[in-house]
Amino acid sequence: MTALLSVKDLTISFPVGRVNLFTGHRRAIHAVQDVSFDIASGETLALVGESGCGKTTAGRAIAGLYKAPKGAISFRGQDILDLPRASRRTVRRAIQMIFQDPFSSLDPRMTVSEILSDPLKVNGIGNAQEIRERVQDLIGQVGLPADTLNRHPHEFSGGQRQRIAIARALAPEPQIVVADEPLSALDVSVQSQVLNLLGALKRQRGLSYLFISHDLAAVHHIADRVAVMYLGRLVEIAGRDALFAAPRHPYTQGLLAAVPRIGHRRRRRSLIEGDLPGPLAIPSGCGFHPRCPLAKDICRRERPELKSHAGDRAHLAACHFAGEAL
Amino acid sequence: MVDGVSYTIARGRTLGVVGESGCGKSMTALALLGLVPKPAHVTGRIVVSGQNLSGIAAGKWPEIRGKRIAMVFQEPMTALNPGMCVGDQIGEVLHLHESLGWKEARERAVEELRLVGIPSPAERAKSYPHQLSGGMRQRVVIAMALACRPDVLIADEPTTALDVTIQAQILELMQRLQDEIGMAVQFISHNLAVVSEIADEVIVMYAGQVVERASAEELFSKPLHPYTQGLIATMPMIDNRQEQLAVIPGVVPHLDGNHKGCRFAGRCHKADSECRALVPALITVEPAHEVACHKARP
Amino acid sequence: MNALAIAVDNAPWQRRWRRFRRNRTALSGLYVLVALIVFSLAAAPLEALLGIDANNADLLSRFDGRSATNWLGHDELGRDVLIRLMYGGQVSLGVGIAATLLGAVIGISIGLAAGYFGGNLDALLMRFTDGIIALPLLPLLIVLAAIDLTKLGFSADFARSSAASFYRIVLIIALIDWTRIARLVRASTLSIREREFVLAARVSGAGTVRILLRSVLPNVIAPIIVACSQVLGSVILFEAVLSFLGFGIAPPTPSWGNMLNNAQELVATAPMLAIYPGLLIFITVIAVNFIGDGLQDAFDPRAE
Amino acid sequence: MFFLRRLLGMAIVLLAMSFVVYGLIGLMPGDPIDLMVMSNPGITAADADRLRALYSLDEPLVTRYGHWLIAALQGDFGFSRVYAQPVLDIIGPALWQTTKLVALTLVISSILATALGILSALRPGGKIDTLVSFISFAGISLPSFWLALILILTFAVWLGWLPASGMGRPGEEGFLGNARFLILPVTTLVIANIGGVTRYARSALIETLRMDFIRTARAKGAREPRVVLRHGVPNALSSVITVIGMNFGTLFSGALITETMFAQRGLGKTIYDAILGNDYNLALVALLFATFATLIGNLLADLACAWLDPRISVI
Repeated sequence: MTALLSVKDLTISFPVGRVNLFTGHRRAIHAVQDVSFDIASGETLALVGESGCGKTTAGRAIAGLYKAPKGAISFRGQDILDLPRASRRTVRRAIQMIFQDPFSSLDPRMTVSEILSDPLKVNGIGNAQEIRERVQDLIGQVGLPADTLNRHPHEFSGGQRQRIAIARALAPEPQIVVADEPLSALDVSVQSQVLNLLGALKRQRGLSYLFISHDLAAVHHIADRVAVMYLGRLVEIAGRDALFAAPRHPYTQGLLAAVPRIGHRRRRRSLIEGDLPGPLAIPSGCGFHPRCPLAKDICRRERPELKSHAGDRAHLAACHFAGEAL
Repeated sequence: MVDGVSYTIARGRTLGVVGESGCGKSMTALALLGLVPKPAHVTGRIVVSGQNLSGIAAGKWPEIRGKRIAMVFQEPMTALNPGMCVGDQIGEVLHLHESLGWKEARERAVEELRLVGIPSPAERAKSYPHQLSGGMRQRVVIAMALACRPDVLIADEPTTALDVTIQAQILELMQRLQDEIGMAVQFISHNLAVVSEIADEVIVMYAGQVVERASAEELFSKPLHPYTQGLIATMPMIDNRQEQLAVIPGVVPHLDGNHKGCRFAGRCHKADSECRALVPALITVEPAHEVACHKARP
Repeated sequence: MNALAIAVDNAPWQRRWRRFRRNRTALSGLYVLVALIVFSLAAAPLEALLGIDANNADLLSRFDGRSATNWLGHDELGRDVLIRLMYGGQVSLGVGIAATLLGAVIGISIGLAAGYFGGNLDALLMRFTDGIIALPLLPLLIVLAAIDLTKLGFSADFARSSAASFYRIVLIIALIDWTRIARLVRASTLSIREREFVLAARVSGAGTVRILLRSVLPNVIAPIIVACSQVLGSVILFEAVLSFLGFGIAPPTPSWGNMLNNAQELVATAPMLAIYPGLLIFITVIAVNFIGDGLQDAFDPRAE
Repeated sequence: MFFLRRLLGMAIVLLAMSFVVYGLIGLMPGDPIDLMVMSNPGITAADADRLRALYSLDEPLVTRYGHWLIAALQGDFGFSRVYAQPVLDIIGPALWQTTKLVALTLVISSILATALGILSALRPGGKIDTLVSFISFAGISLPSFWLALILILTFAVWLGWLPASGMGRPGEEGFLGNARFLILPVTTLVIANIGGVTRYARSALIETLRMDFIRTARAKGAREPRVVLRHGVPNALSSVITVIGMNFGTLFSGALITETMFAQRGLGKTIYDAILGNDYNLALVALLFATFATLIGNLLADLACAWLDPRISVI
């Protein structure tokens, strides 16, 4: 199976602070470093990790929000970072995005109808009549009544707004949707509505998702494969069941143990000590070693490669000890 | 906004308060500290270790806050004074309530920092909040709240702003401190799983009212209120994956003064004309299990 | 044309107007300002009605008191004080509004560019803006106002005309009053730019110009209006002081500032000549500032 | 590093300022040689051309500026045309006079404004707040030259309590006698300056009192005065000082007006008189000194902020 989207050695850095008077350079933090993964057609890949691990940055880069990241992102085998201006828009159309906060992601000054038709107009899809029909069709698909269209975002609740945001992402007929923490700003009782909607749209349209989340229960529900990030790097990637049943990286293990679950009272849940280091003080060797219960000398010196261990070729982990018996 | 909420917490026990944003769970907590913002007002009784706090003079509240009842807030980023070193912020509580001199108060502050598991506490005491990570700051807030060994600790979404691994550390810390100090804890959260792990007893709030109350085990294994049942069913579970999640239709209603009947009736699949006309009372249906639902009677 | 029905959302403006109306000082500021504008515009009609010529110096009636046709008496050259105050109002308000609008155009362009494109451009533009704010501006304005226009290639006739003094003062005040607007627009743009709806527009393929005009500008209109109303007061004061010092509106065209210039030396003999124009400046500026303060509260995003 | 960068920034501003003003002065009415010709009819056209060459006035602007800059960097700022003295000899006492005026104003208005701001912020919308708001708006909106005029009219002309102008003669009446000359100018400047700072202090404190850590302080059991004075005010103060720092330029502009109105020979009046009297070199150098003083004021304010607010680092 060829990948629909292929990300290779993606690296994104941001300059911080001021220009050094002597060298003329600014310090840079690497928000994302050497991240590689594929997404197949119709597949959901979840990108998980804690705040500051680079998952949102990676998602935004794939949606085209950063100028010239390093590495390669290809869609259907075509490198989209290096497209001629003319064809950029048509290729880019295939990758759309849903944002975290539906209170900030809808322009308060536009009606829902304008919000949904804007992407169509920008991409030159259809005439006025066709746009009107498309917009009505879209709002129905996300389960909102047609009279929604003439109203403004502030008249809706968070869950309804997130549906509108999903409809907007679907407007240019994308094949991949980057969903950046689409649930975290919603009330608990409406999260499942949105999760179900995302699942239904995937089945109906054969969509692929890059589902970015820190909520491992939601990830377990929606993802086919899961990639775990720590300090800008991928530390483990595997099929959902393999990852949840038998995590190989100690960070993934700690993360899973820390997830609160109903009915598990007063157990030992924190396997990971200490705090996340700041982005300007990334540790040597394996970035996780200062917090790792298994860390040995080699972890401080050498950065472990992301590779398969113990036979499972679809299960990669970046740990010197991932091959050993758990 | 909040209406007819009653509960008790025993020393050394944890009461979990669950509900969605706007259900009134934070307002209930502020009422316990006499900090409800104007123009809201509080009626009813608040009793701590036998002392009735309701109706005490406004000038007496500062003697209660931080000494008898203390609070941990959601956002450790903003809950600390950015212009004061953390040692002084902890010392201030001791200075206020135990009439310690500043020097003594600072020394005690270092001890408190050690208690909440902050490495090299003597140096950290001189740090300012912006020099600490989110998890460290929340530890400082906890140290501040517990410095005078209060009878009651109110924790309002204390781990919501934190990452899961840090959340796990803070939850363990709070349980250890409760074992050592023995205060009663009121733990407020929208996260059912967190509450199920930490609470002994749980109340569920919806739109300003308590709809169900039971021991944690009982509540999560045998929820009786349709709202509680719905909340649990909508959660994706790692241990038990389902293709399709249950949903609670609709949205939380905006409250106006003249609402009739059960506040959940508009979203409830069991609701009938009785539910829309009559407010259900919170009644005991099983030993130590109360529910406010016309349809949940045994 | 894509003729999708566009429903204009008037609701936020109505809410803001309601909040503004509730602020009594702001509302009275608005009434006073409207009254002052009417007062200024009534100059020519009243002059015709009373049958006098306010520019006509009549040394025989110097400092004469009030009369049926000269309601506030005569100045040191025997001209009618009231009509000159009214014409002066036209000039002072005209300069104020024109210089504020011109400054707003500069400020909005610089603020939008700095806020939206960020990076080194932002750093450069804001360093420049802060540099200007930090300068002692009055002496600099005096230097600018003292420039001999004939040395810039204008004809001597134009350089001496009252139109030239009007345009010049508008231009030089605009050169320095844009800084506050630029800073505010930049700050708003910076926060709008990171809002997710702008990111969403970029993901859907919208170009920079479209985003700036359709997503960013409409969302920074409110702070622009507030900033302009707050700048207007200081602009009127700048005009007054420059005219007073003899570097602004050139006599015999009256402005409240240059009327005070003549009155200064006569303050002991004819104090009212000094009191009237100053009082009008004070009332105008305080009205404008009350309006600005009311707008700021009414447009506060926290109240939305 | 911070210092280096700030000093570099100041140097750039001064350099840019001097070049711009130098260029603008070439556009001012009257040409130094023409003025000489006017005052001395014996100079012929040929003499005038020779003089022009002597003073390098026939060279392009940039060259002339370069010469001026090199001389200035060596401490030679040239002569005043009107006073026929080195400009530094004139600027020295003027700078001292202005510094006295500005420093007094700054101390009085900062203390008053902060106090008024705190009083207002305690009960936004209350009686005190309304009164203080009105006073501050009046202060912001008063044309200071008119205010000066009214003060002269009231206290010097009508009541005769205070001198209308001048600065007293040194040694004649002693320090207190001289101080009488400062009362009206300082009052004018304080009234003009106090409104803006008060408004700012008020809104900064209201903003601070809305923050979460204020609620934390109350939850600790701190009483209201302590909450405001120990937790609110220190956190609002650094932004108030920033504004005071940014106001130095405005304050100097105000000083120019009051010095002119009260005939005190400070730096502002020196610039004003120099421009009126075509004494352009004096105007240029005095303006540069005024700018330099303003920038120093800015820098001091920033240092004070860093000292007050641990989040701002100077290193």
